[in-house]
Amino acid sequence: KPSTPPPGSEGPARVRLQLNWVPEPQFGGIYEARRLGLLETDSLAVDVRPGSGGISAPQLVATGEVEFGIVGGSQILQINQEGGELVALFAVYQHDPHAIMVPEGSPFQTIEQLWQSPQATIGAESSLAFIRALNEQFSASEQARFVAYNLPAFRAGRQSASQCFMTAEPVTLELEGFRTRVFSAAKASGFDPYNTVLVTRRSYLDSNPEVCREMVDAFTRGWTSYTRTPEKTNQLLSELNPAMSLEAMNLTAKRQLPLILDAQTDALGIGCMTSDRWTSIAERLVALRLLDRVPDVEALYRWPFGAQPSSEDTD
Amino acid sequence: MVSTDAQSSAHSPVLSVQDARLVYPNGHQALDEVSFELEPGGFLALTGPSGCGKTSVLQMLAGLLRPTAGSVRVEGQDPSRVDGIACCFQDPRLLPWRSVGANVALPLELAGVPGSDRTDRATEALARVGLEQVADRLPHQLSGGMRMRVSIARALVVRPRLLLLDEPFGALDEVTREQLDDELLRLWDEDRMTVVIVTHSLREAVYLAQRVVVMAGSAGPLVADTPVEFGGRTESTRTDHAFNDEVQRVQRLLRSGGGG
Amino acid sequence: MVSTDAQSSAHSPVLSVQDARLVYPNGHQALDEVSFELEPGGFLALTGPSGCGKTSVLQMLAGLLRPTAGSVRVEGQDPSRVDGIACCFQDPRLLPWRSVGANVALPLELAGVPGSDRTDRATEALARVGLEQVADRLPHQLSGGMRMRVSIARALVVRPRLLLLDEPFGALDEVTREQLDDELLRLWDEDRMTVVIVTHSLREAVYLAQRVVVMAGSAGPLVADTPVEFGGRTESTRTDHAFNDEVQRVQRLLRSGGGG
Amino acid sequence: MKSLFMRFIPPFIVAVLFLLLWEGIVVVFEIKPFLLPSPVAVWESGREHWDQLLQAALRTGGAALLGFVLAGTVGVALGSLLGLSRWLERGFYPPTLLLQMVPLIAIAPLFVIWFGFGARSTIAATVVVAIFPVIASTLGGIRSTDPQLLELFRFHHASRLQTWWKLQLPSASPSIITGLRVAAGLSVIGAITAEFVSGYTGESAPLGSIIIASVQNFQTALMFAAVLISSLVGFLLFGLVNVLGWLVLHHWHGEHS
Amino acid sequence: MKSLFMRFIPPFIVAVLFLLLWEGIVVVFEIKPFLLPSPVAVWESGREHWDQLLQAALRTGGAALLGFVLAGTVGVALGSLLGLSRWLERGFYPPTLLLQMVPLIAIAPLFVIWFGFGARSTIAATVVVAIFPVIASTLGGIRSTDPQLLELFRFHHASRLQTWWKLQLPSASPSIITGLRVAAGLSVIGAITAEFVSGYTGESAPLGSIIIASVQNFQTALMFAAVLISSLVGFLLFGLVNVLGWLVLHHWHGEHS
Ligand SMILES: Nc1ncnc2c1ncn2[C@@H]1O[C@H](COP(=O)(O)OP(=O)(O)OP(=O)(O)O)[C@@H](O)[C@H]1O
Ligand SMILES: Nc1ncnc2c1ncn2[C@@H]1O[C@H](COP(=O)(O)OP(=O)(O)OP(=O)(O)O)[C@@H](O)[C@H]1O
Ligand SMILES: [Mg+2]
Ligand SMILES: [Mg+2]
Repeated sequence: KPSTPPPGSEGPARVRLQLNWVPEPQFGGIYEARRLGLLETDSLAVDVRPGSGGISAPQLVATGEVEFGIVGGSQILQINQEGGELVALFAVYQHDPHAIMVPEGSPFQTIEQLWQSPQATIGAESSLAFIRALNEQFSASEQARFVAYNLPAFRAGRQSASQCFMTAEPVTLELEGFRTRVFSAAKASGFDPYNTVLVTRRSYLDSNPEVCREMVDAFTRGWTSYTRTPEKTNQLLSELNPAMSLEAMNLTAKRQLPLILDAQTDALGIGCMTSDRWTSIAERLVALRLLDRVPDVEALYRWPFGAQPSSEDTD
Repeated sequence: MVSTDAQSSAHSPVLSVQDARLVYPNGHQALDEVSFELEPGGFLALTGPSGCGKTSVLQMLAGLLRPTAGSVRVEGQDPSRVDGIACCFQDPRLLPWRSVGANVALPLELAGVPGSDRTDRATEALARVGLEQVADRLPHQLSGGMRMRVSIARALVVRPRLLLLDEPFGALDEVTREQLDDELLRLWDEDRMTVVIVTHSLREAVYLAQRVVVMAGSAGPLVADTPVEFGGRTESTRTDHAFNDEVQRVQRLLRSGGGG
Repeated sequence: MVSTDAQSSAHSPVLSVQDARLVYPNGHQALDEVSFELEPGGFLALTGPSGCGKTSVLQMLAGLLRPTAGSVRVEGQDPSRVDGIACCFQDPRLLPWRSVGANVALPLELAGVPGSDRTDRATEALARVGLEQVADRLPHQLSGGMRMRVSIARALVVRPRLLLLDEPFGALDEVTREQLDDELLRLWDEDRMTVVIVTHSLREAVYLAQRVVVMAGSAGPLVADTPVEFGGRTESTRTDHAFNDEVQRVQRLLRSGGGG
Repeated sequence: MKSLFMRFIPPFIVAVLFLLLWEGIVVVFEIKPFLLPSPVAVWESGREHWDQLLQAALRTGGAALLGFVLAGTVGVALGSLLGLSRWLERGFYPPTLLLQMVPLIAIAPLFVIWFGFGARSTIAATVVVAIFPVIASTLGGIRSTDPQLLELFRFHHASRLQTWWKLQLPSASPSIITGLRVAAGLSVIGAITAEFVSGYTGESAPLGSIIIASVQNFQTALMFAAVLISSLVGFLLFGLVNVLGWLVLHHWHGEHS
Repeated sequence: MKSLFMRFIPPFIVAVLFLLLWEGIVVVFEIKPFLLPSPVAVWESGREHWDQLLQAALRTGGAALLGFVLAGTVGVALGSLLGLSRWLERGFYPPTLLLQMVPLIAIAPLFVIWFGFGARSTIAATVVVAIFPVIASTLGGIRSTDPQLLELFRFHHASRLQTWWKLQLPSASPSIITGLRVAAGLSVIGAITAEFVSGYTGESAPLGSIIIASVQNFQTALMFAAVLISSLVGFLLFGLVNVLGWLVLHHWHGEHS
């Protein structure tokens, strides 16, 4: 089991990075970094672990099974409340990719219509933060029927709408020849958490700031390069994950750009995070009764890296 | 199926075994060149050393085993197709989850006899073997001899045309045994059925049967097939001399057959 | 456990039953006020009508049943704690998945006798009952009588101090039966063990035993507990008069007990 | 009565020990709530979401029960059918195994198409998951019927149906009971897993959906509460089988005491 | 030999019929490929991803096999233990049921923490899923040992161990075999489900992960290929059990022919 050598000792720091899903453009920058050798230097050796089900990554970081992980923005707040001590280092998606999709020919023009229609059958995990936000926003009608997320069922017309990653399902379906219209959840509800966030454990951050710094650098350069020229890495990805075609990889890579790059990243740099955003996310989660109280957001993330001295005001 | 007209085949033998050979799956030859016949209404006792093949013969007559060679016929047909045969196996073979009464009624049940009628006849059959009072017990609550008597009752409950008994009274005390012997003779008189009984008691064989067949210790032709001759059966039979001499005679036959 | 010194308790009775009552779980009272004793090296025959409680008594002596009231002692102790008792149950009770030989060897196996020794003694025991040649067969490939003999061999394989036999020879032909009777007597002579045998054949009882105990048809005190008296046992015993008269006497006792 | 009371002491003791052990582990190893909450925490969140959980338990329990009963009856029927002939057995025994091995997620869409969302799909899935043990144990039991008794029935020219109903089924019943015990547990897990992919998730969420949801929101305490309640449902079914077993078997303990 | 050959004809015929039926349904009801692809399509995509599938099958199969063997041995041991006394049975039989009823997804994180990634936790999960039927059938078998034979052993002052090894285990074996048959199927599904939640690690995906991924990406044909291959693994285990059963039981068909 790889472990980090104490500062000063020889050899690269062997660390593990747990993704929360199988290899795909959502992690393109990471594989780009690996392709460029940024994850295999003489001071850093990263073992990138694809995930599955997307369930265990946050726990794994929180328990120290792995040093780094990719998790959802609100997950960080939620698991920290349950005793985890995660710190966000790099937010790939500035905006929440969660969305609601309907078949192209669907009568529904907005999420609001969906939510208030008596007939709608919506394939959505209705307790997920972004769905709750939508419920709160549109006071879902009693009749609105939420059923389990089940893509084939949606495809087969058994659901009038389904939750999705705007960068994932719609693309697959489109290449399948099934066109959809996609409504961003964030735009509709105003609840817009970061996503695909690089996290580590606070204790690890405190004891290995250098490793973390190099990791963040690798991310920055990897993502910068990937957002410009994803092709080579997409090739690599489709080999790692044959279930997803190269075509799909490329299309997804294109679609996710607006989530990764926006005015703020132009100003602060790719992967950036701000206290205001974190605070508003936390406040919204509290409003949604998914969080008891707003934590000290400063302790929640580290951006730009090294701006604050390590080990300080941790409650 | 329980009708009693044996007239149909009154003149031809009801039961005929010709040059029967039996080889068991494991290659053991149990019987060879066994032949005998029996008229309708006849009463035949089958005896011989342990392991000589008596049960095998009975199972062939019951249609449960086919001879490897030779032929076995009941009323001119393949026994497994004949109705109206009753059999009391060497072991009780009772259904452990059924009360004694229900066990006795089983053959009637399988023959589709209506319920009320069944219970009556079952109780009657149990009474014949002196067990009417335990009808509600389960088999494992009975003594060995009682279990055996239950299985006798099960054989008697259908009034059969052909009755096969495999050492039915072996586990019974002399008193009970003699009572059942007489009971059996009475039934035989009433129904004029054909009876084949396997027994190790030559006294019993001679007392009951018209003919005694003695089988050889090892697979091979019969040692003897002899009619029983002594003055008509009476109260005192079991003690009178003619009877005992006859027993002696059969005894000699058995021992000559290299028994044991 | 198979040592044969009965001297230890030579003077006190090896076996004593006092006012034993037995009531089965279903409330049926099988025994009441049963009392008898037996000296070391004694040979006792137990007889009585079917269902009178012979097996129950034997099971108490074997320590498999506890009397509801009264006491049962073997060598002065609770039977279930005594080693050196062998028992031949009324039904063979063979392990269906074990060869005949292995079944006979079972008691030795359980007593931790080394393998080679086991097989020798098992074959010897099988020879005693005339089955050495079927040692490799499985029980279901045997005839009823053969199965019974296997279970006798299993009882004889441990040279016990106390031997309990429950109708061991009921399923055997007269020839084999007499041979085994004599075999049993020889063993008894050699080992001076104590024997209790349940049998329905009074001739056998008288021939074998020093004492015959006759049980009542319904739970209650013994009908009779009588020593057997006739001239010493000889070749011709089975036919001589003293013997037959003695049999008659016991027969009368049994019938007086309202048997059957 | 007393004996009945005695029956419940041991499991009760064990349950208490279990809870103490659990609490102990959590405290001693300082296990973080998001991994394994303490029984107390679970109890708390159980109380908090009581109404919702009760609703869900009824929904899921109902489906599981129905599925279980279906699996039981159909399973015994199929198992008996396979028992009719070696050919049937060799031909159709393995395929029934498929039922158990195809992951629900693979066929869930089909289920949804055929049975729609909610209870109907759940029931169907439950049957698929729980039926094989019943088939297997029925077949096994029938195969080990005492050949001597079979001979007896053959001798009396008993019809197949008679032989099955009066001989094979009774002597298979202990084995069938065992199969049903297994099926009881499976039908609960089957129902829950089905609800992961075909359940309602809104107000009227069944246990399965609640579990998924709480997993994703790190409401571990709530999740364990839901899991425990679902297993209560399982124990209920299990108890049902035991009662059935007792009714069927207690009186011929000559065979099975 | 010939008889051995005969054994395989019926399942073969059935398999063929099954495929024809499948193809038929797909064609007749015009079922969309993303719901249920035709066998041909499945075959195609199976050939296409052959290497990957083979790799995955070996990985998953290995885990399932190991888990199965563990579940079998431990299960028999535990079942026998419970068979020792009524108190043990009443106390600890129900809890073992818990193993089967707790959804893997609920304890997956714990598993990963305790057993690390990949094979180890997959194996552990497999054991958890497959062990109960073995326990249940062992206990059931032991409980229905012929009381007369038990009496015989008691009479000979046989030790518990002797009674267990020489009497109870042999007479329970048919029932145990049945339990193992059930466990065989369960261990495959167990392994796959485990891989859903904790599987995809490193470059090399096991069957479970392939199934999940292909579900997500509508590669239904690939998914079914993976499912079929996984069930082949299951049939392999099943066959293993049958061989075992034959070895154990064939020679005393007096009891079980
Ligand atoms: N398990 C039981 N439960 C209830 N009653 C029983 C049980 N076993 C035996 N009995 C009854 O106890 C009485 C004595 O049984 P036992 O087996 O001792 O008779 P037995 O003398 O051996 O008869 P047999 O000569 O036929 O073997 C019988 O009436 C029998 O019905
Ligand atoms: N299933 C079997 N397989 C092999 N051999 C068998 C089988 N059944 C019986 N035998 C053998 O066939 C011979 C005849 O058996 P059978 O039962 O007919 O004897 P029997 O005359 O009834 O003996 P008994 O008087 O002891 O009942 C015996 O030697 C027996 O060992
Ligand atoms: Mg016989
Ligand atoms: Mg008796």
